[in-house]
Amino acid sequence: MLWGIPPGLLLILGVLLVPLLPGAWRKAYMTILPLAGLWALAGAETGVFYTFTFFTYEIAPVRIDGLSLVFGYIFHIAAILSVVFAWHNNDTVEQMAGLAYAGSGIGAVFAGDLITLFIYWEAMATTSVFLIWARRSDSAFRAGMRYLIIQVGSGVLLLSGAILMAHQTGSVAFDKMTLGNLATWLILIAFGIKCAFPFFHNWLPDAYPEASVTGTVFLSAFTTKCAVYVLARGFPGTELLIYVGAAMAAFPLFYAAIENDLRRVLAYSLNNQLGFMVVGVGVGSALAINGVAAHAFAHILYKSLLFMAMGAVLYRVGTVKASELGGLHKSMPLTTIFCIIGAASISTPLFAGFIAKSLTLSAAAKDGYPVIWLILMFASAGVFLVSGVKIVYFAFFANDGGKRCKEAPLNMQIAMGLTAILCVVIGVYSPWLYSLLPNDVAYEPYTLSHVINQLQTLIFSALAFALLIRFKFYPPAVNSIYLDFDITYRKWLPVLYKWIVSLVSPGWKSMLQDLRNGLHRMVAYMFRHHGPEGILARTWPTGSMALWVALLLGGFLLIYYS
Amino acid sequence: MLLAHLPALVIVIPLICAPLCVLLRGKDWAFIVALLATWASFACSVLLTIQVMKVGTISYAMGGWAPPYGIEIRLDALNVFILLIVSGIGSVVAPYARNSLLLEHIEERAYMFYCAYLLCLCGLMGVAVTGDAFNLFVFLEISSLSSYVLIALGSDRRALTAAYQYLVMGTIGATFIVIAVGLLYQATGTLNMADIANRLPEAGYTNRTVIAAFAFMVIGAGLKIAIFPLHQWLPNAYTYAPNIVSAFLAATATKVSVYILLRFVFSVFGVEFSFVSLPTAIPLLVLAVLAMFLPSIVACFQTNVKRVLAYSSVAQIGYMVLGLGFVSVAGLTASILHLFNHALMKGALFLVLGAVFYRIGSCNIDRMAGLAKQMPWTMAAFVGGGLSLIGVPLTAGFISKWYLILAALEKGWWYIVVLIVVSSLIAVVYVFRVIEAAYFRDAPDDLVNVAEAPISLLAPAWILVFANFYFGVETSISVGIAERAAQSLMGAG
Amino acid sequence: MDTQDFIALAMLLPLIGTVMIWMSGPRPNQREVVTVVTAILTFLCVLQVLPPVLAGENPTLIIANILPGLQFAFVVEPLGMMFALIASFLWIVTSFYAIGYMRGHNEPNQTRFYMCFAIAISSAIAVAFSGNMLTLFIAYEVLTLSTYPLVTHNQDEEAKRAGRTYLGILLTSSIGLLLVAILWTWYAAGTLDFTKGGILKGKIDDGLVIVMLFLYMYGIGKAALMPIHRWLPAAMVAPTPVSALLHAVAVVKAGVFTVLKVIIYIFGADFLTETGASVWLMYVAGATVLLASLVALTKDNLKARLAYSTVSQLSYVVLAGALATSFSLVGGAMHIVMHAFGKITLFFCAGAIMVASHKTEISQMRGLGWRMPFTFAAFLLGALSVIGLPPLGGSWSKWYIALGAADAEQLIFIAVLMISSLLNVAYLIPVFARGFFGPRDEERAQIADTHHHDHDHKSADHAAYGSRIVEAPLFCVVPLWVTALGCVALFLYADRLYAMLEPIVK
Amino acid sequence: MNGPKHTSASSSSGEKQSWLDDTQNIDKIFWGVIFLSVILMLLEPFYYKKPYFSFEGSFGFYGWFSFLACAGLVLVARSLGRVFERGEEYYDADRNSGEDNR
Repeated sequence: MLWGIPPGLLLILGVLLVPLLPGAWRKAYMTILPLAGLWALAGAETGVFYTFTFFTYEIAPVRIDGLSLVFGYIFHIAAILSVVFAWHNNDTVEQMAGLAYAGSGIGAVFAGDLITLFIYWEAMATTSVFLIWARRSDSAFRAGMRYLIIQVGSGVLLLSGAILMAHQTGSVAFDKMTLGNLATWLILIAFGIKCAFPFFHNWLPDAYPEASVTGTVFLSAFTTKCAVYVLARGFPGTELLIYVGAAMAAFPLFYAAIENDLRRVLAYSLNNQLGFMVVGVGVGSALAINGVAAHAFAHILYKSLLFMAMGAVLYRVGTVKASELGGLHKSMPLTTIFCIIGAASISTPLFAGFIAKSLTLSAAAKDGYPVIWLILMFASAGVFLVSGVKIVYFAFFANDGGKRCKEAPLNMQIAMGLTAILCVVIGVYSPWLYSLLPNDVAYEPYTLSHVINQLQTLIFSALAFALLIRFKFYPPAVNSIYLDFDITYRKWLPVLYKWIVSLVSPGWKSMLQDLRNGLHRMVAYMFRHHGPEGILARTWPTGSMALWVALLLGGFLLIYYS
Repeated sequence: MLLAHLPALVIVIPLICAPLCVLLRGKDWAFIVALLATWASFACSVLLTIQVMKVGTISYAMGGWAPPYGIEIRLDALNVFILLIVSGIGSVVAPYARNSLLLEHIEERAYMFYCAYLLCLCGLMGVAVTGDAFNLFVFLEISSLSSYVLIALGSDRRALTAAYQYLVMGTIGATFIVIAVGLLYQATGTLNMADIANRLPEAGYTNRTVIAAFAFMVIGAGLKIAIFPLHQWLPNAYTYAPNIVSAFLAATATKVSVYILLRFVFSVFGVEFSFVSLPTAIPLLVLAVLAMFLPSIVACFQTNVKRVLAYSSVAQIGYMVLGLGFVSVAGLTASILHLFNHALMKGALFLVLGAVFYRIGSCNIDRMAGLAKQMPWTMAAFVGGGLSLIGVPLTAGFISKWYLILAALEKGWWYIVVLIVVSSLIAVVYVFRVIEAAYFRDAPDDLVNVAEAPISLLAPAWILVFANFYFGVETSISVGIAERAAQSLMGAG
Repeated sequence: MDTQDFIALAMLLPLIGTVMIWMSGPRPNQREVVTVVTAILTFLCVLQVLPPVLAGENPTLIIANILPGLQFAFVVEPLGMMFALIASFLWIVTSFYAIGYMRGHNEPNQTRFYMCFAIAISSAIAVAFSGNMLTLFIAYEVLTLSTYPLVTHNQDEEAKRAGRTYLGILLTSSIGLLLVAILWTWYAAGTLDFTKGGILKGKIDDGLVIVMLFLYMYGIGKAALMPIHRWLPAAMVAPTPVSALLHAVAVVKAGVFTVLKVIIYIFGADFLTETGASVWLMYVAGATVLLASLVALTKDNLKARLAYSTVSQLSYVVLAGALATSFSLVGGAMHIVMHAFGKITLFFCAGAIMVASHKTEISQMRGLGWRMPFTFAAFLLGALSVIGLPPLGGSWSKWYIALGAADAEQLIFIAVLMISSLLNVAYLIPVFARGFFGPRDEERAQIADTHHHDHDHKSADHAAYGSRIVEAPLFCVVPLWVTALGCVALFLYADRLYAMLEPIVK
Repeated sequence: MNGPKHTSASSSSGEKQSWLDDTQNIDKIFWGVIFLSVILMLLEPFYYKKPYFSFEGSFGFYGWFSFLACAGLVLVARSLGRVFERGEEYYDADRNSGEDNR
């Protein structure tokens, strides 16, 4: 580890220097920092490091093993690529947030105990939200707040789980867990929120499209993949996850198919890809876990590439709404090519996604889940349609919206180019990625049948798209949004809250008013009798004083003699 | 052997010095005589207290005639405590007289004041020391008559009517007392209080004469104490009297009257008669509770701060009667303790108001606005006394409330506890009204350049304020004596 | 000098300072030097008491015997030590801050302000060191009274009304309920000394424990349990240094500190859990936590929002007390420290904003972050600590309170704590986020023109905001960073705090 | 694919014409896709497939399943879209600007 600084923390601490450096130096520094981290990690041994006792808990800040290493590598790579993509950006806050966020993600991956995990977990939430706010629009601000609350919500669930765990076992070690008690359930839900499980997923398509051009690229890499990692670490082989994952793989596609905002389309398809990984975690076999790791690795790359391409479009055109784009291949030919490579990388042979995804699919098939396998097949065809073909088509071809602009800035081209190269290299030379995987499993992706079958899948998906477009069955891109589960907390909950307030508030206010009035009345009443002119404060004539004496004496005598 | 005659000396000194003031005429000479006389009696009281605490009850036969035929001076813990209060307050107040009187336009009649003052002191102390029922009446009249004079000295014209009312009511009260004494004499054939106490059981608890005597005594003393609703003479008398007189009377006169009630009800008639055979406790408790509330609320609405304090006195008397009504050692301890503590706090507050009046010629709450800036020491003393009046811990007022509430808890009467607490809160209101005005309002335009009160006024006030704090922290003396007095009254000591 | 003298000195020094401040009233510089020097010396004195306390001793100072068996006495135990330390340390910081604030605002009556402040600190330390319930009560009341002039500092109608609410609720509750509870305790137990394991066990009826606890908890009005919390928002009319130190730290913490003291040393945690008398209190505290947060959400005035946040956070400690397990009690005690540092930072920021830009409403603060980056960044740290996020102190106290809830088998209160965290996010973070990311109103139009078209609009924005930094005076900004960094330090060194506090439950 | 027809009319005359601007080329792509599909189906008998599930082994499973999946996905999504579609300002409708902080 570099200078004895744990991975992750290197980036986080390194961030503190960023605001002190002038422009160009700063960019160089920001690029070198994750590079240095990657270099340090490459030479790292496996094991648990820096352990110490805090309170009564054994803290293991760094645990390096096969699984964490894969994620560590790809997170560093993603950080480098994202930084390059953001070279043109001079927003200090965004720069710092991006690096710190990457660092938190890396830190979380190497966390060996729940407390460390919780710390990085929350750090991811708090740093990443800046990338959304950096868009500096009202809607970005609101989306950021929603995002933050949900992310922190995941954090506090994790905290609750960890607390219960500590309460039950006295230990906060982060190892494989089994469902069955409240603690592990809470932890699973915490992971599930960041992993965008169905009904917890809305933060993803809500926030990512609202983030800044460069922010989304950062965002797409870390949070969800980190969640996949912790699931793979904590809950491998949990059957429930298979069904959850299958649902996740399928339903976001329907939204992706009709959504207008192309970055939202990507967000939904990201959600769908997570489903594949969750299924892999649920299957839990060595092959499946390998699939999860490989898929996460590849997915970070190609999803970054797609988000970069859309980011470039947003940066140049100012919008990524399908209804307003089209024909950009003339203005942005390179971006178009990179985007196509990104789309191809989802599952085309010779590209990264192909060699990764098939691991999961065959793991599911091997363990005998036919329905799940069918769903995954459906999802894998569908995702190519919506996140590959649809994106490329609507952004760069389709109906020429008449928008003309410059090609993406050079740094973006470099970033996209590098990512594209990585996608291809990994796809062409599969052993390289496979050698990084945590488990030793012999798997050969490039069999004839596999390649042909995959090509069939892709081409028939494209055929379907072509036919649908040609015969105008494909829903046209229009300016609109589609209701998702987030209506519960964006619409219904506020309405319910307002309704309750409108019920309670008048009563409460009138109660306070009554109280105040009552108090005033009481004082007024007292004043009538006790005020300077009141009966009790007036100077009585001597005679009536004497009368009172007599009365009292009489009274006493009466009592005594009776 | 002067020490042996201390019990007599303590009242004889002011008695002799009173005419001396008139004879000397000069206001400075009269002042010096009065000052020396009060201090001498205070010294005697202190010595007596020490003696009593050491050897127990002292009996002194006036002129050598042995009781029950001669006049007996009888001193137990309660007597010396009262003695201590009266002479103590007297000697703190006396030096104040010089300056306070100056402003109230009676300096040419100053010797008259000192004479009346000494007579009043003598009378009050006489009540406290005598063991003879009729004598007690005589001393009471001495003090009352002189206090009418003192009140009438007030610069406000209304002082005269107030004094007149006080005279009428006081006379009624005194008459009731003398009627009671007469009836007792009829029933027992003696005037010595200890003797009466001994012979009463023979006369029988159902004897109508004795019961009538008891009723007259309670009402008579109650009138002098200003038990609600017999308090009507008090607010005016205290308000319009010269400030020094208000301070002196508020701190002593009512206390002595409470002593009379205690002495007769507990020692002479006895607990058995007063509370077991007759239902005295309940009416007293009811009156006490009313007193704790109604005058307190009235005090909240008053604009003249002296009047606020006067009504507050009526309320505080409620506490004393309440403790008495518990008919327990704890209750009596609280009652007697409050007697002492209330003398300290009210004395202090009235002295402070004297200082205020000296500078701004008014005790109106609006005139006192913003005064804390100009007269910081004076108002600080007011705050000190006020805190004690509320019953804030570390002040004397807290200790008496502490015992009062403990007594109520001992009885299991938690609702009384609630009432005590609530009435304390009302005290917070009227005290803070004044503090708020003095500290947080701006002074009226014509009063922005008021000087601090002279040291001769401040020193006595601060001595009493200090006493309030001292007896709030170091309670062994006050609580010690009060406990012993209570035990002896309940017949346990 | 031995430890006793330092205990006395810690309380006397501020009083001596008060007199000296009064004497140097006409010379502001001298007056403020006196304040700062007194504050530093006081802290050093308190610090001198620390080593014996850490060594497990209970240094004792008896001033007087008020009643037989009842002394005016000071006994220092870890809980009190901790409270005295934060109160006296933060006084130093606040003194500097107050100089910047009061001058920046041209406040009148500054001498009275500094005097009352010193008295309040003295009494806060006295509360911390109190050896029995009566001594504590006295110091508690002095604290109330000495802060009244600070609340009504502005002397206008609003301030007076607030002052009446303040004094009305605090005095009524303390005299009407707390004092009764104390008397009752004295009557039942014959002592008021703070004793490990409590003094009431076996002394009163199990059924009456609830009544007694009620008297204590609502008697301690400073703990601001709903529905007697109104005085706290009312007190916000005071100058911000007052809100910061007194109504985020000294006064309110004196309240919850007393709650813990009562539960640990009067009732005894075991006694409470055996009788189950504190279950209702958990629910009341839990409800206060949530309701106050919901109210805070609706407040646009920054100080009002922070005030309600304080109400909510105070109930964390009360909840911790009500749970009465060893973890929760230590957690509650830690929360006193954690929240003190977090909330004082937030109030400092609110005051700095007020001084620099005269803004009090959150909706006016859009884009202000670019002009006051240091203030707003510190605000974020304070807010995160209050929310309970790492790497800031607030997370540890929350951890232990929740652990206590798990120990007490009251899992619902873990949920309460966590929901509260989310609500905290919802009402604290927008202040910060708006400040940095919402465009300022007057510049909106200008941005709207360039937005989406100007390819370098980011840097253009940056230039528009960044070039005009108008921070609060250094006297304001440095203190608020000291406390903000304190939040971070508390996260890293929380285990030492824990070790110091652990004896209170052992 | 109706897009280019409109754009060719509206795009500025000076701009370099893209290959795709010609409608005929679009048609070429369309037919190319169909051609590829047919080819891939024709390959079916010529390679060895090791199916995990029986249905996987059916003729051209990957092809027709993907086609149906995609067509079904879009058609279902389209009808769902009609139900769930709202204006872009849907969530902002009852928000008065500036005041709230959430």
